[in-house]
Amino acid sequence: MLNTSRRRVKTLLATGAIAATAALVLSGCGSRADDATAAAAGSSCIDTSGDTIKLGFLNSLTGGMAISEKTVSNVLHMAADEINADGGILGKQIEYIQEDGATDWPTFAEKTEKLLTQDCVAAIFGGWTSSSRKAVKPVVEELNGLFFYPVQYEGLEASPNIYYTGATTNQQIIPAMDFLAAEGVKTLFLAGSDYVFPRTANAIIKLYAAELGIEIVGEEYVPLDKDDWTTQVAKIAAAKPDFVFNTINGSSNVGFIKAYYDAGLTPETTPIISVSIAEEEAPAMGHEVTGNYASWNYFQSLDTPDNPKFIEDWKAYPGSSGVTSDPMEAAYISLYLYKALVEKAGSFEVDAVNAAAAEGGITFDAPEGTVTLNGDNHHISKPGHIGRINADNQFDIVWESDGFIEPDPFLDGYDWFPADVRDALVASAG
Amino acid sequence: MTKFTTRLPLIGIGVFAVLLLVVAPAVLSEHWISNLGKYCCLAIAAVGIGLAWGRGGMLVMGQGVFFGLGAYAMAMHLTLETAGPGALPGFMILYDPLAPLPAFWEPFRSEVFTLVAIVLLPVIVSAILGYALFKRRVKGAYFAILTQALAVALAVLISSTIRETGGDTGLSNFKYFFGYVLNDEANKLMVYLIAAALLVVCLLAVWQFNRSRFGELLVATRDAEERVRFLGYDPANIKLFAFVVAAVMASIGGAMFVPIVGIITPQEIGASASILMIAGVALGGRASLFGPALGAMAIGWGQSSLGSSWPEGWIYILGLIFIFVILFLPMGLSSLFDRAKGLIRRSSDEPGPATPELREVVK
Amino acid sequence: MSVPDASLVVSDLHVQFGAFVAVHDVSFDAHPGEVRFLIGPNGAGKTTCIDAITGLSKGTGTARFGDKELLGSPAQKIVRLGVGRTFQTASVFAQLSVLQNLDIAAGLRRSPVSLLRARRGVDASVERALEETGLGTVRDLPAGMLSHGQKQWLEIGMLLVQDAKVLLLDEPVAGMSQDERTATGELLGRVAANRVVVVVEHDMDFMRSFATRVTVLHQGRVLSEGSVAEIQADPRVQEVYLGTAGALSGALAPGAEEVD
Amino acid sequence: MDELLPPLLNGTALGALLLLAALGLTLTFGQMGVINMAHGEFIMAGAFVAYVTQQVIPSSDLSIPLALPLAFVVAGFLGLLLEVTIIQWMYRRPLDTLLATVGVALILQQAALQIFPAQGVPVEKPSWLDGQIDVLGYEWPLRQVFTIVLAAACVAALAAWLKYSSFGRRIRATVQNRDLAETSGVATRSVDRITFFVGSGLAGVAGVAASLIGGTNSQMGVQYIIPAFLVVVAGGIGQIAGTVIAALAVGIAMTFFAYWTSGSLAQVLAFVLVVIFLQIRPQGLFTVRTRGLA
Repeated sequence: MLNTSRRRVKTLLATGAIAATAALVLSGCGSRADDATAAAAGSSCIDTSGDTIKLGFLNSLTGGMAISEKTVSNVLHMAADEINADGGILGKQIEYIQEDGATDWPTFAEKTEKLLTQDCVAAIFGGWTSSSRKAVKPVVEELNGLFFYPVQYEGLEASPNIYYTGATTNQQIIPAMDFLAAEGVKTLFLAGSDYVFPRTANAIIKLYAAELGIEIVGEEYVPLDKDDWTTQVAKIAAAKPDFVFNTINGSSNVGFIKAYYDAGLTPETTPIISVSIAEEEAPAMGHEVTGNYASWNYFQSLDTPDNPKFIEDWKAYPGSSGVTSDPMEAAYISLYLYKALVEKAGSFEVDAVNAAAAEGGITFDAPEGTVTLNGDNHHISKPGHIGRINADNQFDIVWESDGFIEPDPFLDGYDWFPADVRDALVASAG
Repeated sequence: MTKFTTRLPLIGIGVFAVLLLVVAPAVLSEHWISNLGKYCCLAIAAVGIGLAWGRGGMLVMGQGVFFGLGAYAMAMHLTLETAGPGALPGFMILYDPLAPLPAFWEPFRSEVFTLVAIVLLPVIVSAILGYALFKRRVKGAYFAILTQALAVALAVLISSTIRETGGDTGLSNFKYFFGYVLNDEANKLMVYLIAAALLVVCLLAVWQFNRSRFGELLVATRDAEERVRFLGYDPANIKLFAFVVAAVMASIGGAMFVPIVGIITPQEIGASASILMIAGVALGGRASLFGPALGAMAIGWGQSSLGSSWPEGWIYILGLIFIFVILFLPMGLSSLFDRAKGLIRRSSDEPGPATPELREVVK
Repeated sequence: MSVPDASLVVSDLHVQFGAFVAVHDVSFDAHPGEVRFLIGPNGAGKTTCIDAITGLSKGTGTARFGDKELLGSPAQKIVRLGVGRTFQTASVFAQLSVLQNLDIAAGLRRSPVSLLRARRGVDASVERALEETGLGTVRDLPAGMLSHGQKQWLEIGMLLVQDAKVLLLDEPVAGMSQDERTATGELLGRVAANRVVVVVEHDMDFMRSFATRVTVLHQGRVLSEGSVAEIQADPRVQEVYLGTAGALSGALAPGAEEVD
Repeated sequence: MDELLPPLLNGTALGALLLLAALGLTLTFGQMGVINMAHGEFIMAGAFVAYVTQQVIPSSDLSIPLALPLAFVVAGFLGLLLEVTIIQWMYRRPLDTLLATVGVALILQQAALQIFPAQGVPVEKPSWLDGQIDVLGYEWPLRQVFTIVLAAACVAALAAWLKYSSFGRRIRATVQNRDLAETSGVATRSVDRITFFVGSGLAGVAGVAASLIGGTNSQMGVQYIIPAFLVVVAGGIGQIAGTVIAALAVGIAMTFFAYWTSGSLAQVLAFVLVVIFLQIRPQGLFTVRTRGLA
């Protein structure tokens, strides 16, 4: 209790010292926004000296998104094993480092940085939610790394450091709308989870629906983690649309389908077309989902030359869920696409890989067919398919697009998409 | 008490400051500096939780709300700075390219306003909330559940207002930090040093609170609120002050989190994030000076390292930390330290005035 | 009788919990210089009276300290008017030292800013209270380690440093040894010189030794009032005590009533 | 009426589900003061029991009625295990039970994720719950009626048990004065255990109901825990009548908000309203006078 005044001075001194340190650093050597010497992109530390090459897999193995992402992680392992058995990439065995994104977006950013700077991986594969991709994007751009993203998404994005092997909107949403138009649908109800993909998809759907002469008779959103859809389904029942466009994601779909079935709405009177229900998700909904539709590029039931082997290998793979689905197929593609890119470039260096991509002509005989990489926007061409869920929770193909659809993330080829919006988006993305 | 023991905390803060500000930048890689910066931000929030919960007895389960206020204030400024003068942030364009910037964004173009808001916003919100709750004598589990519910409500609100806040995807892709290019090693180090320095300042502030009469009063209120009332104080005001200070610290932590991590989403402020902030405080020792900060850093480190090598195991470990620490070490690891000190003192035959075993177990 | 400025005057105090009337139109007064006792069997409403006066329970009627009405104010305001109390189970801050306990009590009129500074030195009022209560030797001990009697003294000491003008003491000698009781009684006599002291008590010996005036409560009503000799002679009082606990001097189980 | 009837009925069903989720908490939180954050995971356990039962007995007409008592017992034993291993050491510091059980919740979630298919499992409803009944022109799904009937049955059984059984008297004695009950010969330890068993068992029953309404997966418990606690707090701690009214009020209010605004805003508004309500009545709808806001 004594000597207090002297101690107080010391407190002040300590505080002052810290403030001074901070100020010193502030006035230090970092570059300012107006400096001409903007920081150079991080230099790569990829180690190609040995007979292995390190790759990073980044999926949520814990937390809420583990529900979906565990399968993606597993199929990446399978693809790596296959490639290794087949001699590896440029003769080097893949040594993968599996990281857990833990359903936490800052963790995705942290792990990306760790994989690129600590583990010096040549490329990273994974992510599921748009949030996880948006967390990774600035990091790979800054460190000049490579990220392969395997899930259909809302489009309107391009990055020199990201390759998108899932569908962009013109490969899933727009084919679904074309299918609805062909079916003679006049009225449409939009139901989605309350986050960026459904909101963006529905914004695009509304624009295209106006073009196709389809009337939107309702639009409802429920938070991602909520199962209760009864109120919204009652609204659908009251609106009596020809079709429901379902952009719900995750297990909330189960609540939606059950409430829908309960309300006496059937695929005969008011079918649903979904963009997030695949072979993985359908079983959890039992028979109540049977007869409804889904729009994907890949279905397990697709009759292509390479699909049977893929299904067979996957069923035999340890930890397999027993069914194949679009996002996991896209993840499978991503690793092979990377292999093709590296082999064309003859190098693991990011700039060399990107240069090889820009040259064009990179293809892969995927389970969904032979896909081609678009060197400009880093997306791949994909066939559009509409499947109808049968009693085995598999999909009967009822419609397919006229050949493979070229990826068009900014919807350049669609005049109904407002040019000013596109320009502004491209500007802000750049 | 001897001179040495009263000075021990200050010496500790000094050593801690040197470690964070001098040693760490010298020995750690850029990646670990950035991680350490993130832990510092969580530790700043934890120091506040230690004050409110450990010393004040208020189990603040919704610190994500204040963390989010600071983080979003900062993120909105950085987003606007990145977009450039007069421009709309990219994510807003799609939904309505012609609509103007939402009114509440506009002032965040200003650097000064942003800095003031980071401090003032949590003060206003926590003062209103705390005044309402404490005056009605809401405490204990009620307080914990209500604050947690508010964190969930805010997270859902942000998720659903996509054009206004970026929604579930949050705000990210910041290029500049108050004029400095974020993609620059020296600037990153600067941002880290600011966060670390702020942590040290928060520790000093809490150290001063704890030794002040206010600190004694706060502990007294925690242990016997009615008695304090019958000494003529309004316990609501005492708790309110600690709650507001904790809120400001959470907000500062959130604000620094944004430039270091590069993204803020509603998930960082929701229920599980808010609970995770508590985990570190419980582990380190809720009522001690260093416990909350070191505990938060330990949890962050565990997430980074163990979460990498054994993700499923890390969740189990995290769960077991909650259970075992609360069950066997309610005062956290710092109580082990106290016990060890007691042993040393006893072995040197110098009975102190208040040996640890005489302390009452926390209620 | 004229009412001095520093007296406590309670009239028609009425406290009700739901349908249960705990205190029924009780009136009494207390003046500086006397040690005023409230006694009565279990459930008589003694503690409830104190609770109502100090703002812990809601009561109707009036309770004036000088010209200030106490009923209806929040507890902390009543304390600031100079009315302090102790509790049946001594409630001190167990983890804080005796000195810190007293210092908190003394801090009542400090400015908020000064609260943010560390304590330097010891207030004169705290020193006086330490001396008066004889706690000087244990000043640095955590209050939780004090004996039961010492805790009660500490509570009284906390009222003294606040310079409370009205001391409402709830069973201050329960559980004390005979020596401690005597010491407490003498302490009360000293502090009562210029303060109002009201003691709620079960211990009849203690009452006989130190009370100047006594009010007997029974089932929420005033049964009798007067000097110790007067109430001992009152047949109604004898009946109540004989009917319940056997004898007026019999030890009534302390602490079994009105636990809140 | 046309406009208001569907949300009113849907809201009642949602309220009944919330009530089922919260009913166990009126025992464990209300009567015992334990803040069990793993209650949501006990609900999840009940849902998985429904699934496993269905794997053994494929006919959902039989398996669901059978799953109800099974889920009660399984969740009850989980609760008992929790009480014996962790909770019993912490009755004197109830706030800490909140944090310890958060750890339990994390572990149970991760275990469920690893034991069962990550995407979740299907639980088929009995065929006798197919279809709707006509209420003034609104086709009210039978499944919603079932939730309401189940909740009503649970409330009635619990209330009768607490009121008329000798065990109920022992619980009340223990709650009101633990020491006195102990000295009067009530074995408070076994009272604690049985109370916790029943409270957790009710979560299991809620889980079966939830498995018929939404997805059955490792994350399903999370969405129930906060609303359930809010319902108990708003109802007045330990008060079954208050919990019933609060659950229905929150369910109906949430549904109307969802009807008029959006699903997200409904949740925000419902939470904020409960917080405001507790400003006005911090003790909840009903209250036992002797208990403070501990």
